[in-house]
Amino acid sequence: MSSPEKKWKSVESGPHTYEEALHPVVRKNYGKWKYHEIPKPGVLVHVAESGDSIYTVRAGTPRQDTVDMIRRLCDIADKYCDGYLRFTVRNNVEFLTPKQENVEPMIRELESMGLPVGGTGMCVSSVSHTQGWLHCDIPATDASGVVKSMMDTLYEEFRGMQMPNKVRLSTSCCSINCGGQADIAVVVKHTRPPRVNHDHLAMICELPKAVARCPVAAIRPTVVNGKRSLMVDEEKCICCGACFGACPAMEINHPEHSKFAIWVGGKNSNARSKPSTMSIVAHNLPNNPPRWPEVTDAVGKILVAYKEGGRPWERIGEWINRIGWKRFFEETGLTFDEDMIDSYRHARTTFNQSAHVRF
Amino acid sequence: MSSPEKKWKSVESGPHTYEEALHPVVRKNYGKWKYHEIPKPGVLVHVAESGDSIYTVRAGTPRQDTVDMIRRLCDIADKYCDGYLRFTVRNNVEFLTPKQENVEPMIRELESMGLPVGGTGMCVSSVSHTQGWLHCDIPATDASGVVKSMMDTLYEEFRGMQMPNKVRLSTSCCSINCGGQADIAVVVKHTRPPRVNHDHLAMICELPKAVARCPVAAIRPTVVNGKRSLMVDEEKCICCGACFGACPAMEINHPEHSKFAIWVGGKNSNARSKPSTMSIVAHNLPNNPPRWPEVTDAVGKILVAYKEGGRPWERIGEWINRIGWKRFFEETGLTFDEDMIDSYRHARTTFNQSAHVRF
Amino acid sequence: MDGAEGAASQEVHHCNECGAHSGEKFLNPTPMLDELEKGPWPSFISGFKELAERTKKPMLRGVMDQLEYSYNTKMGYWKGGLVTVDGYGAGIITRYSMIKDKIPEAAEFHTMRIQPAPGLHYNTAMLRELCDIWEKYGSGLIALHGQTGDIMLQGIEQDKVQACFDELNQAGWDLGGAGAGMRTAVSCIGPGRCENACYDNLKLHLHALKHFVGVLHRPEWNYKLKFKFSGCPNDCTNSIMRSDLAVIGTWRDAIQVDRDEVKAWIEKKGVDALVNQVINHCPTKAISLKDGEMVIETRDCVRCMHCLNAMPKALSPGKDRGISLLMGGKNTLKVGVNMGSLIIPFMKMESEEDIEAFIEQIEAIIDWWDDSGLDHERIGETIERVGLKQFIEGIGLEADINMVTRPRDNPYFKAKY
Amino acid sequence: MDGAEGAASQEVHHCNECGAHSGEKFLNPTPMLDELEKGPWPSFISGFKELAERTKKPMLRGVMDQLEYSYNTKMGYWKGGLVTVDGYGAGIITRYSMIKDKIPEAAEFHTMRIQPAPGLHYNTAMLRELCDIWEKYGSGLIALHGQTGDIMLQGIEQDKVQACFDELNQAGWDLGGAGAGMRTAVSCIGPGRCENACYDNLKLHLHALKHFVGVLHRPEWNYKLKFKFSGCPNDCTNSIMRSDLAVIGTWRDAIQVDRDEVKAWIEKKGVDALVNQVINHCPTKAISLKDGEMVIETRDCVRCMHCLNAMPKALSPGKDRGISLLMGGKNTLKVGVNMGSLIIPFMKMESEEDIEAFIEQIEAIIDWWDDSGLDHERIGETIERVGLKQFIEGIGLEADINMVTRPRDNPYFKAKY
Ligand code: SRM
Ligand code: SRM
Ligand code: SRM
Ligand code: SRM
Ligand code: SF4
Ligand code: SF4
Ligand code: SF4
Ligand code: SF4
Ligand code: SF4
Ligand code: SF4
Ligand code: SF4
Ligand code: SF4
Repeated sequence: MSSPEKKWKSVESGPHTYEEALHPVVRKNYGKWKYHEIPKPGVLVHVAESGDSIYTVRAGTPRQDTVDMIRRLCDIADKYCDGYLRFTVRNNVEFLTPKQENVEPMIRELESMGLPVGGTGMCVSSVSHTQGWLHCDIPATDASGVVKSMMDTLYEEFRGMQMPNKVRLSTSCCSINCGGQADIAVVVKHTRPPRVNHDHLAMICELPKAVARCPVAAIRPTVVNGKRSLMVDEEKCICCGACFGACPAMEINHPEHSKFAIWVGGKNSNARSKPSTMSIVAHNLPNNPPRWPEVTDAVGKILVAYKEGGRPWERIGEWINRIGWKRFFEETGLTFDEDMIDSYRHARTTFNQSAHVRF
Repeated sequence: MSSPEKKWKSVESGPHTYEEALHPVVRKNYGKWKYHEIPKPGVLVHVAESGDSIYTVRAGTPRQDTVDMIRRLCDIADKYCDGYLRFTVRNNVEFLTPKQENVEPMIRELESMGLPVGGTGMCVSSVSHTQGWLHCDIPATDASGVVKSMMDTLYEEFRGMQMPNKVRLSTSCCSINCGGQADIAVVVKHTRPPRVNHDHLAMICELPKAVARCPVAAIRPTVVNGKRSLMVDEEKCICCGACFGACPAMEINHPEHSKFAIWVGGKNSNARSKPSTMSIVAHNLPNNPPRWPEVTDAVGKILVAYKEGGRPWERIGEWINRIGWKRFFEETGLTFDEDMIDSYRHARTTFNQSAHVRF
Repeated sequence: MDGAEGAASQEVHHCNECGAHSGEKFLNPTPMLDELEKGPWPSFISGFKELAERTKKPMLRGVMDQLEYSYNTKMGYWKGGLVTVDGYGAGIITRYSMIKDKIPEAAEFHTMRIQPAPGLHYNTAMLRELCDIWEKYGSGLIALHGQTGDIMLQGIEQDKVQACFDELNQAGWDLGGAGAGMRTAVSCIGPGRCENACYDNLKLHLHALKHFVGVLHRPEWNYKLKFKFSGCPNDCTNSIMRSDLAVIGTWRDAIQVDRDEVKAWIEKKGVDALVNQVINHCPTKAISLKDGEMVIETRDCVRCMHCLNAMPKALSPGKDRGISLLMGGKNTLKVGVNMGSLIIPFMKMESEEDIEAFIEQIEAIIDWWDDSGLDHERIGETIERVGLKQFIEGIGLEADINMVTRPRDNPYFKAKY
Repeated sequence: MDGAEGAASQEVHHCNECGAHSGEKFLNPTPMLDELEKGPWPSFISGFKELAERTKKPMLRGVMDQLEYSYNTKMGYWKGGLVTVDGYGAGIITRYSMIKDKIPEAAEFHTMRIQPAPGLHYNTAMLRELCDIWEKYGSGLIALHGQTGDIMLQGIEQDKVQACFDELNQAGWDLGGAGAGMRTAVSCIGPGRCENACYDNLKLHLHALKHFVGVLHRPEWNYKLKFKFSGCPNDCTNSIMRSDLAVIGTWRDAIQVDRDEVKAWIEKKGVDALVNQVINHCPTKAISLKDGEMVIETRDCVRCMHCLNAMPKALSPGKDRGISLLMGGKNTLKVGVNMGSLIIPFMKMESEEDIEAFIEQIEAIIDWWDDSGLDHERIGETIERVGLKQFIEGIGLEADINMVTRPRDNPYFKAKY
């Protein structure tokens, strides 16, 4: 790999340093902030002990950006923010300035560029999502496309602050779920065990690796056409797709049998209740590019019910815990079915071990 | 087994019928009760829709009774209750009478017989317990003796109603815990893997049964002195004693190594919180007949703290859930140790998967 | 059994030959056990001694000696065996002494498990007759009751078992369960005295246990199966924790509220008590305070019983009553304690047909378990191993969200495709 | 891959030879993708098109064609490979097209993961330089940011990777993680703007990631290991769910209360709001209402942040600040999602020594995992398999009740004897 004409010896510096990336007012008040307010959607003001204030304007981005887009963001930062900007962990861009008078012009300019200003407080923020067909080697769908379709319908929820509490969404293109636990998550769900591509497998697969990867020991060595190969015990297989990550010949993706599931109630903050994992509330939704209307529709139903019924500060999972799952299904029009009963490793802990019952 | 002189052909009747065992006032108002009150400890009055009342006087018994004791109870029932009595699921005897004027004389007579009147409402009721050395074939201690020792110290708690809510105790002579989950439970805890009695085993054991009984596959067939026998992988063994139930040659009981553990927070009712299993809060207490002072002492500490700190209707587990385990250990003077961290099948669900922390 | 001998602090004096000499104590000294005669709580040792001194039954002396020996050595000395009565395969817990060379009087000490009436109700005639028969054949020791609900007649020799049973059986008593079959059941007092009873649990108990009496007497399943019948979710029989089949009364409609009694309660105890002792304890925030009074939102109520317990005069269960069936309760062995879980949210339990439908349902459940269970595997363990979904499919039930606390948090299932 | 062909509703037209003819569209028709230009949310497709039409990079046209083909066939067509830079073993996600015979322009489409500054802060000079280098060597597509926190420069051919990296590296950028080693970390904005930050997470992030830079570039563990640094328990980096090592700011003493601001809040929002939106949401009932004001019982507070969030002017974290370390977070693969759990309740994080002590602790943890873990087993899986007790013993920590929600409910352990 080493090239003879190489002149530069790599510096293993790790993360880029941050000091020069901080606005001078931030540097001055570093670690000495007193409180914040949200004067309007998309705008935060943080007040320091020194009395200084810094204004933040937050805008949505497509996340799958281009150098053109980034340069435009830099133009804004140069014009209004002394050349500083940052991104949030949810792919929103933030412009920080001590100058209150820059806020409104900046908002106008961002919106005219097509970037919605919002994503603060009790809103639906941008979707944390993944690679999909654009880049990943194991996806069953395209995350960016699902996200774009979904956010088109939730545009005003991003730009407003009308929800009971923050709503975090995520979308993932396989069950691994690089997108993460969220208030509402849209995740590919395989429904059919992998078909083994024996020819392909003979060429590429480290057999023991694929066998070891299966969490339920459903993969066994076999011989096909005189070549060592693998077979899947379809009774045992739980369609997790782990083997496909280890060996591309374990073909689990399928245009019809790779579906979508909708999950709710994931919460990662420690505020009030402990962090909680999400629960499945719909599955068998078709993988329907380019606009995935069935997915968008299900997400919409959940948000309508939550917006209507949630009390201030209740995250989606907390709202459901109060009203109960029975009412959640009633009010969203989704259907509980037997596949939603846990059957995995700690399934017993999800059984209703009480006479508490709702009619 | 059949004997020639047998004249009676068994009637497989199952449970004894109950109608003739019900007091006429009970029969009349069967299923038509309106409400109850507890006028004083040990006394209940139930009022029927008809306006009838029935008084109940409840008293503790040793549970390991004799015909002499039972006949004395019958004498009381004949004298005050028209010949009717019953027992509670916690081994207390109950005398039911429609005559209020019988209540006080009955109490006096019971107490003078040495039977404490109480066990109602927010009290410590009798201990549900087990056979121990008196009758069982696998016990490491004597349940009745532990119970007697404990109740001597809790006598006034049985006769009063001074607790935040009901306190249910249980005691068991092996980890199987026939005594059950309770607010406070005293249960034998083996600390050492079974020693295999190879001579004995060769004679009596169905080997595959004992092997199959082990929940962690710690038992393996082996050969000792030319005879088929079993061996225990002590690394794996979790000292559960299950094998001993299947084969008496798997000697797990030991006068020193079979200890006591104290458990708290078991709750079986559905009132307020769901039923909950109990948690270990002390172990390695010696098996110390005839009075087991270390056990009695630990139980006492828990009850003192609960009586002091519990709010009305909070069961012990609910009290702890409110104040937190950290404070529970502080206030009872017991010590949390690493063995109390769950390591069994659903251990992960007990990890603190949050940043919620108490200092 | 190493260690036991070393730990023995003293040897018991045995007087195998001596009978009952007048004036002299019948029992051998039991200094350890005597410690259990101290203190205010009624002493089982005093009871045993009284019985032994009166009846002079050698078995009682032997049992006291062996117990004293156990207190000294901190080890038990009973081993099992197999004693039954004609045509039955269970119901007698057989005990032979492992130290009968030392203490021959307690060589045999079997227990007869007897099924009491549902609700543990007695009249004195029944009970006296029981005592008389028992004193005639057995030791005279009785435990009222065993944790599973049996009358335990403790201490009989093998050769007296059949005669004793015949006489008991003629008096209306039958043996209880043991081994891998149906077990004796327990019911709370239910409609016999309690205003919370939502169904006639005594009646259902009697019917169900009569129905399954064959397999109770002749066990043939994978493992034991226990019923418990509680009239309401207070679950005074601990059925959720202690029984494979927990039958718990409940209701579907609104809690019945007596407005005047609510007012009277608040007047007496105050609004603070209403808030702190009732409203704040409702697990689902179904109760709110409105104009100094309480309002219950029925669809938020989970029938926990708390508010009814706190205000027994003012609140009572709704009128549309029936049962919930929970399954899989058991204590600690092997898999750790398993609380029963809700399988059938609601069944009516009023008519004979309701009872029949219930028993048919239970038969279907047992059939499934018979097919799917392993040896020494309680039904709750089978359900956990095989899967709740597979179980409800197996017995033909619809999935109901009440069965679980939440939908699954992992995608690891194979849906129909 | 059966089904894919059948599902293809149309074949894409390919124009492999055509370059950039003025006036003519550079891109092939992508009717499916064009649907994603509709609607108000900013469209990544419009961005891609704009870039492609301006730069006329064939790779971009190929990628659009392949994506359109995926939208039609509902299948993905990338496969992995191994591309690195001199001396590194990770950091480039290699992608070769499986249909390069159909669409040769996208034969290679590798991603370079670049570590941004902690807190995702930039100045425009840095960012413009980055864009310029990237446009020179790569496609010009950038994702800001990947879920793990990397700048993802998407679309470069193998033969340009080294040169591109060298230039980036000279400008102060370094590759991020991939494979079985340390991964790129994320920090919330922390002391850079947030009043809740309880430690300098940007500084710790920088130190820790520099310390582990070797194994980030040359992975050699069982599996990946991710750090995330959140300034407080609001956990704005989702560290508990998404990282093996979640470093979360907290405090030990009492919440700081500005009485005047509390009064102002209540005056503005009312006592009802205080009760319903603050007091009733405290998970441990640590807050009570007293004389129309709030009182916090410090020893009942679990540092959940809620009351501080609700009253940011009035309440702030205590003064005795530091971090909690949670471990084992990961998403769904194989064992189902595992939230990180509390391992070290508190460490000070102020001085250089504190940072060193922290890094030593992490080294000890990694050593244990290196010894105890299996291949492709995240550290949380190892802890679950081996046991939390064994883990804390292994790294020399004391058991702390904060590590668990409750003591065990089964007796199945072997204590020292
Ligand atoms: C900018 C950002 C951190 C960063 O360095 O990038 C951030 C910034 C703030 N968060 Fe956050 N949070 C950010 C992601 C998160 C995340 C992670 C995520 O979104 O993936 C969480 C956990 C979400 C979860 O639980 O699943 C998160 C949970 C919170 C909470 C707790 C909310 C709750 O009640 O559960 C607060 C408290 C609050 O809202 O007052 C909070 C509060 C805040 C405050 C108010 C803190 C402060 O005083 O400055 C900041 C402005 C919030 C706002 O936008 O309303 N932040 N915050 C992230 C913005 C994401 C975005 O663009 O939408
Ligand atoms: C007599 C008995 C049923 C029987 O058929 O034998 C019984 C009878 C009553 N129970 Fe019970 N319970 C009886 C065992 C139980 C048990 C099981 C046990 O003790 O092993 C429980 C579950 C315990 C647990 O959760 O571990 C039990 C949980 C309750 C509760 C719920 C308590 C709670 O708040 O968790 C109530 C409600 C109450 O106390 O008002 C209750 C209420 C009652 C009431 C008030 C019902 C009524 O209106 O008549 C009865 C008088 C209670 C009293 O003594 O204060 N009963 N009750 C049992 C008496 C046991 C004893 O002698 O001490
Ligand atoms: C006598 C009794 C204790 C008492 O003093 O009350 C008892 C005694 C024994 N139990 Fe039990 N259990 C007794 C109620 C219970 C209960 C409580 C209940 O039924 O409500 C439980 C917990 C609930 C449950 O069923 O899990 C209980 C859970 C066990 C277990 C563990 C079962 C499990 O799957 O976890 C065993 C072990 C076994 O079956 O192999 C067991 C086994 C035994 C054996 C048969 C031990 C043996 O394998 O030889 C004991 C015989 C003692 C003897 O010499 O009489 N006993 N046993 C109770 C039965 C009396 C009766 O018939 O009324
Ligand atoms: C690019 C990215 C998604 C995105 O669009 O943002 C991503 C993409 C991939 N992830 Fe991921 N993961 C990405 C963040 C995550 C996260 C989120 C996080 O780090 O905060 C998770 C969940 C948290 C966690 O670590 O569990 C995540 C959990 C996984 C897993 C499952 C790990 C597990 O133990 O559960 C795998 C499978 C594996 O490692 O074998 C995986 C594997 C992959 C692979 C390498 C698939 C593969 O085996 O070839 C994907 C490469 C896609 C590509 O072509 O670039 N990715 N992955 C994220 C990394 C960007 C970056 O460096 O910034
Ligand atoms: S979720 Fe799956 S398919 Fe999507 S980027 Fe992550 S690993 Fe790839
Ligand atoms: S999909 Fe999952 S369960 Fe099925 S064979 Fe592959 S690894 Fe095993
Ligand atoms: S708890 Fe154990 S020793 Fe005691 S009676 Fe039950 S099975 Fe026997
Ligand atoms: S005591 Fe339990 S774990 Fe140990 S060998 Fe016996 S059955 Fe197995
Ligand atoms: S379970 Fe219910 S019905 Fe039965 S005695 Fe207890 S409170 Fe009454
Ligand atoms: S019964 Fe329980 S759940 Fe229902 S309203 Fe009363 S307290 Fe609430
Ligand atoms: S985690 Fe805490 S410190 Fe960091 S940004 Fe969020 S609220 Fe602020
Ligand atoms: S931080 Fe959370 S736990 Fe602490 S007092 Fe505030 S709301 Fe309660």
